[in-house]
Amino acid sequence: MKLAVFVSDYRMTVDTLERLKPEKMGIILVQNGVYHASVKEKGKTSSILDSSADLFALKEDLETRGIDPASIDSKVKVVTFGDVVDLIFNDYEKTAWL
Amino acid sequence: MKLAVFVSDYRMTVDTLERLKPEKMGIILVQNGVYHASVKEKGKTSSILDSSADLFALKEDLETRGIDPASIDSKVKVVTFGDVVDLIFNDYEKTAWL
Amino acid sequence: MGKLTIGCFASLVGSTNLDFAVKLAGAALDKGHKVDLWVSGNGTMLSLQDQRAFKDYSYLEKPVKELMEKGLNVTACEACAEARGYHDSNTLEGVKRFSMDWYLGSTFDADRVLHIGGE
Amino acid sequence: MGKLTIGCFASLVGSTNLDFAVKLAGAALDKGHKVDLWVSGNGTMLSLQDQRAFKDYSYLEKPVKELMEKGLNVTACEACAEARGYHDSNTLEGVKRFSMDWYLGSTFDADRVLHIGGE
Amino acid sequence: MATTKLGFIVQRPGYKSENPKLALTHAIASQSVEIYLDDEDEVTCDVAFIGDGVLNCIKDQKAVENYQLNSTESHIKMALLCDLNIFVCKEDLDKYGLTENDIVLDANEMGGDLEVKVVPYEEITKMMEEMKHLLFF
Amino acid sequence: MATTKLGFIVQRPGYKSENPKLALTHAIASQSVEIYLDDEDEVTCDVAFIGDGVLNCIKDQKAVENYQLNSTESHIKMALLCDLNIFVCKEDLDKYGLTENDIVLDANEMGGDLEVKVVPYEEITKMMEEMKHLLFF
Repeated sequence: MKLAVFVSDYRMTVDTLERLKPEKMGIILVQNGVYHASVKEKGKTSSILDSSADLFALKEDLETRGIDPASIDSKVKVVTFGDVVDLIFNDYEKTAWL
Repeated sequence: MKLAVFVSDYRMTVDTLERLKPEKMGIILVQNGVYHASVKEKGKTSSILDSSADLFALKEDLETRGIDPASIDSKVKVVTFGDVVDLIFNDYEKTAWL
Repeated sequence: MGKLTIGCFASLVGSTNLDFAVKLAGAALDKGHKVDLWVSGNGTMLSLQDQRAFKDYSYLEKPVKELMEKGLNVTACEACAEARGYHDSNTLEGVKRFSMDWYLGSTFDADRVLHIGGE
Repeated sequence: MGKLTIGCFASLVGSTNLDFAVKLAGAALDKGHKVDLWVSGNGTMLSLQDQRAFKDYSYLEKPVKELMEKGLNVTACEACAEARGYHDSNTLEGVKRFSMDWYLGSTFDADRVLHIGGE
Repeated sequence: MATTKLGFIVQRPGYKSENPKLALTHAIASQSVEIYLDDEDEVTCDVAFIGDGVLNCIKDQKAVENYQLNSTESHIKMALLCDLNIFVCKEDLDKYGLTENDIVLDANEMGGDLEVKVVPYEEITKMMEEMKHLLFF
Repeated sequence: MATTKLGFIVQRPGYKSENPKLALTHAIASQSVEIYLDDEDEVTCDVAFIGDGVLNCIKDQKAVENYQLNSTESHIKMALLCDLNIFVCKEDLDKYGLTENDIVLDANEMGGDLEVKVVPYEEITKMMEEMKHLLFF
């Protein structure tokens, strides 16, 4: 299965993400999920960035929170709403909003 | 300060509770917060039960979730809505809903 | 006897935040306290008239009306309500609508304030 | 070109869940996809007519109307709406109201489904 | 004739938000979806409780008595009556020290035959693979 | 003449729920509360950002551009213009590696004099002790 997972929170209250083991996974950081791409706690980046999944963060949601898209972790690709549509249709088969 | 703290979630997304150091504290478990009084994870009770605060859990919210009030941890006193009113007015001066 | 001001901001019908606020208000009134209830944010949905009673959804119109008869003072944040399409014309009878300063005014002489924020 | 069915359940005005759903729907329509948007739970607040535009609150009535002109199909859960006091008579023009089976029906021939649940 | 399979995954406890309940009511709505479909086409729904979502399955929920609200328990029973597959993750029950004695298992008293399936997480992964679309609550 | 002091504590990031914004708009409403009070009585509001709440203070929030929504940043500036005390927990900024350069500090461009106070958590504890009522967001 090819799965696009949307992460919309910074503090996650579910442990689903680490349990999903699809053949191909993309993690799309949206809303407060975008902090995973930019914020370090005590110098450490979010454990989500250690994932082997392809990582994306929504430009609009970064900017809304005062985060310069150019400043985020290099593992994460900045995407627009249009890009998200293409990811959903072209690169993955199913979606999960955690 | 005498503070009554309401905990309404099982997975807390804030670290405020452990940082509050009032002279006197009561923790009132309500809504999904009542799981702290009853659920063990891998045999371990919730760390909230290690607090030196006085602990209370709302009877109605225990029952709603299928938890027998008689079965909860002995550190936690079962209270009704009426008891909560008395706690707020008689035992504490300020409240915090986390 | 004292005065309790409750503010309820987070509000999901079907969650129990508004239910909790209403039940606590009832318990405080029963003990002879004066109670002000301020609903803001999505909590303003409490103020819309003509909600239908289903057993699958919280139905607070009836208990709120009963508590208002016992003296419960309910006020909804006017801007929060208007933004959602709740207007004067479709507000539950007896519920007042004011600006946010009403809530602060209510806390002035309150003995206790319970602010239900959360998420 | 495909069909995308979006379901939006959690909805806080002022959060960006409904905003996100509406913007994603717009982006998909712009790329020539067909889009169904199902709002249930508190998401049904999208369907109430006559919401006032303030810069402090999400104001989706206008963008939703524009997207409906471009073909966006918006349906609100009838029971969820009724429970909140949103009736046929105060539903935003163009928004349909059906039972929950409509959402499942929409997924039948959808190429992709994005279900926005969460909290 | 075609079938679209939906997988509903409930990962949070109930009552805080409506979502766990709405997962069940939407899944149950598959019983009447044919009015939107051609003859013999159908949409089926499997429901899985994982993580803290398994707390929804604890039995004897007194939601009507305390909040005049139908319990999640009653919705699980209704789903069983409609012959929906309901999976509960065994590892997560174990984590909480919950057994089959503690959870809703059947709707026998309402005349239902189907039982809740307590299964290893691996089976739920398999279910997710088989579904056309996934809906996480 | 009496004063009731309220302490607003913002402990979560913005935009997910309206609450951080409503904390500020309610605190700002202290400017007009006198219509409900006797002469010379007043209600004052101090606002403190702690924990993940400090993320609300990051500057250059483009919420209007992206969501046609006033930013939390603009509300913080408005609160400063109204001479409200705004505290930001220094330990939490440090935890995130944020400095005063990264956050909203003043509303100079709108003619405000007051600045955000970056203070140790201990000062925020002291503020909480002094307030008559606390409101956590």
